[in-house]
Amino acid sequence: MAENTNSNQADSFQKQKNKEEMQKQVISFVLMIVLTIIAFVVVATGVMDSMFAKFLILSLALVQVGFQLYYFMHMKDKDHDMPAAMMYGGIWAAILTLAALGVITWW
Amino acid sequence: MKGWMGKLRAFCLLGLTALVLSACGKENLTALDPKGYGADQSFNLIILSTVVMLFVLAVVMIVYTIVLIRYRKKKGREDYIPKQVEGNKTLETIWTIIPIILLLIIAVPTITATFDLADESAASDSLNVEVTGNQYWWHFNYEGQEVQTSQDLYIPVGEKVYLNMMSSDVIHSFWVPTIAGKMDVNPENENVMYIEAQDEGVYWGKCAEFCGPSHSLMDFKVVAVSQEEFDQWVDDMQNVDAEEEPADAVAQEGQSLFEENNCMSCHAIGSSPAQIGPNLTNFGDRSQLAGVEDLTKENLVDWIMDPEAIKPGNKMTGQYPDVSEDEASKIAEYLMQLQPSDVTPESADN
Amino acid sequence: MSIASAQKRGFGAVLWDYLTTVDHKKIAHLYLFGGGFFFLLGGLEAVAIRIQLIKPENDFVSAGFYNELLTMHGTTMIFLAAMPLLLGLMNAIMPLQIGARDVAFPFLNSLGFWLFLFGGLLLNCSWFLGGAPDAGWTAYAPLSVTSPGHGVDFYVMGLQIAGAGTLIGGINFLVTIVTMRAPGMTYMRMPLFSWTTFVTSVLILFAFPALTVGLFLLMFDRMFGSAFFDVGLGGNSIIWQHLFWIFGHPEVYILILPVFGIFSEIFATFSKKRLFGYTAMVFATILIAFFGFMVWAHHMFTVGLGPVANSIFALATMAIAVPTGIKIFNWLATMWGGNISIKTPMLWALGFIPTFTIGGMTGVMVATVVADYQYHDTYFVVAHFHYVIVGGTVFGIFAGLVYWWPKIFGRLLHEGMNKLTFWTFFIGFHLTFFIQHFLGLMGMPRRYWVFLEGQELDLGNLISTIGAFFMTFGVIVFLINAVYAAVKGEKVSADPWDGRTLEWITASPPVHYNFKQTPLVRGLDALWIEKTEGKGTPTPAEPLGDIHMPNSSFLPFMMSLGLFIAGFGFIYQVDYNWAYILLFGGMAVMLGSMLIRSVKDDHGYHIPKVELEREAD
Amino acid sequence: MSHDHSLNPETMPNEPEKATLEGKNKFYGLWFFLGGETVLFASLFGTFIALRDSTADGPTANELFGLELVFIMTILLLTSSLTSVYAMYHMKNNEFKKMQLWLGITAILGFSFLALEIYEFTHYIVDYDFTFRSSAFGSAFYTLVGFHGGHVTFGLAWLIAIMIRNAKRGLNLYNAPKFYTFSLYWHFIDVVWVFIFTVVYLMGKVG
Ligand code: HEA
Ligand code: HEA
Ligand SMILES: [Cu+2]
Repeated sequence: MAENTNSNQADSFQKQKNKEEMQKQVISFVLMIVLTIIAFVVVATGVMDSMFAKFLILSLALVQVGFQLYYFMHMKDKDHDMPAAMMYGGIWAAILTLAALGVITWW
Repeated sequence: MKGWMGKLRAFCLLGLTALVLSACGKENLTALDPKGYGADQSFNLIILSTVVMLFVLAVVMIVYTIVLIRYRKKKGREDYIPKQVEGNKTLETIWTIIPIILLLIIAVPTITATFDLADESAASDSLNVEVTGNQYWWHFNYEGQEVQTSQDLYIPVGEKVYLNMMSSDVIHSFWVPTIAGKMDVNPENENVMYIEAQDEGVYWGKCAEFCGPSHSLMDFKVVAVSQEEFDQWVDDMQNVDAEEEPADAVAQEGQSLFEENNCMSCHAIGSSPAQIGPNLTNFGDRSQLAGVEDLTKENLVDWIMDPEAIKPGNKMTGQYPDVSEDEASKIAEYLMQLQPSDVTPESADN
Repeated sequence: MSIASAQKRGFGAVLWDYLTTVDHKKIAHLYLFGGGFFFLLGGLEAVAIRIQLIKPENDFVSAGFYNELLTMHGTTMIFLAAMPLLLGLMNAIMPLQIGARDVAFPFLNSLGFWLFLFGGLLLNCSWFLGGAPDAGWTAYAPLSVTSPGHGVDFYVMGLQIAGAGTLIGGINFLVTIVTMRAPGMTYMRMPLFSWTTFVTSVLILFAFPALTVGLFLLMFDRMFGSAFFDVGLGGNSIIWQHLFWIFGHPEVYILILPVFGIFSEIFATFSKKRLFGYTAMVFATILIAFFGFMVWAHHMFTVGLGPVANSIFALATMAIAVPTGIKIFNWLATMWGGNISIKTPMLWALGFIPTFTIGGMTGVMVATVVADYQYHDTYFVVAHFHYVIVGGTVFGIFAGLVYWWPKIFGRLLHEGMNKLTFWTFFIGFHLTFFIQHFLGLMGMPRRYWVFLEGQELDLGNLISTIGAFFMTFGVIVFLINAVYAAVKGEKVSADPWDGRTLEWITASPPVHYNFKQTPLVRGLDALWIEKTEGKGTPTPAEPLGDIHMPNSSFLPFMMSLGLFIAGFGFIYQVDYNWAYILLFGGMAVMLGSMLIRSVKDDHGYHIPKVELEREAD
Repeated sequence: MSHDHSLNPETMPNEPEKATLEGKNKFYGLWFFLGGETVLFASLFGTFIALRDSTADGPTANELFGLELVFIMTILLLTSSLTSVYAMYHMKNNEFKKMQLWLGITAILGFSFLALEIYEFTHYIVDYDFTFRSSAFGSAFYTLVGFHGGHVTFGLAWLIAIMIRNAKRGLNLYNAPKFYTFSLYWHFIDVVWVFIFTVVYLMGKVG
């Protein structure tokens, strides 16, 4: 078992598919970096009014997280319906929690 | 809206008289015999929702009884296999829709009343009292009046009084069942609620948020008096001279003992705002001692000697040197004579 | 190993077996014993509470001790009695119902149990170490932060550990249901108890993290001087209330949904009818769970959140009455036209309908904000939640125990004693709690150590206490019954109630691999279908072959023990430096065990086909 | 071991992480766990948001935070997410050595991130006297960011453990799910960080 060298290779068709997938992943990564840079630049330069800046950077974060979840973590794939369901459930509970703590703790 | 509610209430009352009468509770303590605006609002909803609920319960119980009588296993049919019914769209729709309608009947007046009781628009031209909850006593500061008092809250009858409530330690809750529902008293946010008593009298108040060992002993009173009496009371309270010496000698001794033992570092007499311990300006007029004991000299002596035995966990225990029974009795004499006004819980009760 | 050979083994061997077991059926036994033990403890605390309140200004217990009693009663009952008993029933039955040989993570399953047990023990150690927690089961800050002594610290550590166990259990059930259903067992063919197990686990998954965070904040404030709830440094105690109830309300549905499942099985079985409106029942369950997350602030109507928030939460709360009503009416419709036999499980189910309906009704009544200004924190609320928790969850646990006792232990309970338990408990229950509605409205707040003389609260409290004695009697009869069954109980066949679902095709109690061959499921009520349209038992979905089984392991016990020790370390490092030894030592035991687990491959073992053939039915 | 064959089949399936029931279970188990983690972090974020202005006369977010450091940390962590994708890519192609290499890079990036975070915290404590006990804001800040840091630490320990444990024996159906679930966990840490740098640092700067 330990000396197992596993020379068996995935077939070439699969390899090609994996490669295409990987290219998409790299593109998402580049986009994520770009979004990050935009967010930092907006804040560092202070070009925007603070309400708008907050809105913008939050939206950028959401898009970025979408990339992570759907591409890097494959939530877009067909066989991920249960994981997706549980993530949506978690996100739903998360939104409620955030709304409560953010809005109705001080009055 | 009101008229409709009123009629409904009258109707429901008929049905529920037996129920309510049989278990009404103590006057001016129970929530079932409301004598204030807020308590009225709550009571209307209690009655309305009870009636709707009794209706639902009746439906459930009728079906239940029929089922149990008709479909119990019978002799000779032990092995009967009933038809395996999957469901019935119509029926299922019916028992989805009807509850929704019933709930709406409750929901609409609920929301109306909720907004009504949260209305702060009249606050600026009403009497405002700053309420502070403390382990285990209540402090009342009449805003803009230079009147401070503890444990007994005097209000004019038939007037909206706004309470601006904060806690100095843990969370408490201000509850006078017969006049109004409760409202929490938090340490970080001020809560505003208004109360309005419809009849003169002394109403029992209780702390309703778990606040420590003596939570069950953190009672207070709301003393509702006529507007004239109230003005009189405010006047009397404003004219208290904290330095004034009592008339008889024992009480005078009591006063100096009171000062020697540093009681004033926590308590206050007059309108100064010290709030570590209750304000004692009208102590002799109080309805009760420590919120729960009869206000007698003997009880007061016991309290001064060992407050822990009466209210476990209170903040007075251990704050002053031991006093002898004799000293305690002199201090008690002094305190019992702090009776600045003729307007008292007793006078309000009659 | 068959039961017979198990009985021949010595006590030590049996003990070791249970300490290391990863078999879901044995873990179920452990949960039932652990939960049962804590139920008695919580019950004892309840009886002490009731004795204190038997007359005005009683001094049976001191104020401080009363607060400890009521806190531990609530905490113990909810976290250490009701939930573990339900998890025990789920463990025992759900894998059988979906035709699985095991759960997805047998090792984690056992870890979940030991964490619960050690968490519960840690919490209860507080009794002997300077006093139990005394800030209520809700532990509202700042009272819980300022509470002197270590009581609340034990609350924090105990619940944290037990809560981790519950979370693990929840994930385990979820994955089991997703990946291990027998062929043909589609989601919409799952028995309702399995469905409610699934939905309950979802609730556990999303609700417990909020409690975890809340407990961490409380722990940091108490043990490490942070300022989350310290108003002086800008803290805010309302955060605790939100976090607690974001967990707390889903928690009450965690307590009720499984018993909805149990009753659904019982009504169908004892009416000899298919569950009416199965699809609606499933969706109602999901809806309740969904709404369950949007209503928590109904515990906070008097906090001062403002009329808008209060109205929204009131509406959401009332909405839950609709799916719950669907369930009640579907159960009635299941019985309608049936051939009802009233054995004890059915008796509990029949007792549940009116009781829970009343509890639900008072639930809707407390949801009407302005009326709740009166009800809140009074005995009306105490009455409400005991009607749903005792009249729902506890009745359901009793029903489930009586119903599945043959499957779990292979013996029948004595029917006469069963009935005696039911009637005394049922009557005692209503005596205790019905009157409390009125006590609340007559001005009796909850968590009151004493009520005063002359407030017309005496009679009600006396009746209430007498009721509690009836309940005690019922519980004691049940205990005797359990012992009686173990010693003299009648051994039973695989299917004593003429059941409808797959657990009844396994032996009573089931062999440790559950099914020799995984059954093929052809529809809802898989067994019933075979009884009425087939050969009487499902066709196997696979040829007889080797069965893969997990190995037993002592590591879950060690990991939990490590945390248990570390818990003391956390609590006492505030006062003593030596406590760091416990803290780091305990953590080392836990992490070391984790490391061993991850480094040592554990592929399990196989039961060879020949052996299975030998163990003929 | 008798299962060697079943775990080392002639040709690796396309998704080795989900080829066995145990693998599938791990896959779902970890995903569901992440669903719960979402609520855990939401609770921490919510607490932070409620207390972000409660500085009690101590330093405020705007005074404390410097964007350069956070930017570097962000890039490190984002990149480590990509490198773990590369590792999974090689896992699917059954190229064990390359997978290990990319995992190694992931670990290095992770450690660098952690080092910077520790530096950041000491900086605040030493230079600003801003601690866990300074104010409610301080408590909330260290708790939220610290919980994330704790997750990173745990992830690194996990990664190192499975890398060493499997270094000699190569990829098989028994350990593929372990690598895969680790990568999921690691991505999730990144998801959380995206919100941290946005909500805590950037929004702290904006005010
Ligand atoms: C098993 C546990 C359980 C269950 C199932 C419920 C169910 C419900 N609960 Fe309860 N509740 C608790 C346990 C539970 N509760 C606990 C422990 C507390 C106190 C915690 C503490 O403070 O310590 C509490 C407190 C509590 C409060 C806070 C009270 C206060 O502190 O002031 C509220 C307020 O809205 C509430 C509401 C409800 C509602 C609306 C339901 C609904 O789900 C009920 C729905 C059911 C029905 C309505 C009956 C059947 C329906 C029909 C027959 C259809 C037709 C009906 C209508 C049209 C109305 N509950
Ligand atoms: C699952 C939850 C659950 C269950 C089952 C119960 C069951 C009972 N509860 Fe309790 N209760 C709560 C959850 C529960 N409760 C919660 C959450 C609170 C709020 C706490 C707080 O405010 O923080 C509360 C509060 C509470 C109060 C209010 C205290 C106060 O506010 O001051 C009261 C008072 O009557 C009470 C009574 C009872 C009674 C009589 C029972 C009975 O049904 C108990 C029946 C069981 C028995 C009677 C056991 C009998 C067994 C023995 C006596 C042992 C014999 C031993 C051997 C032979 C070894 N409970
Ligand atoms: Cu609730």
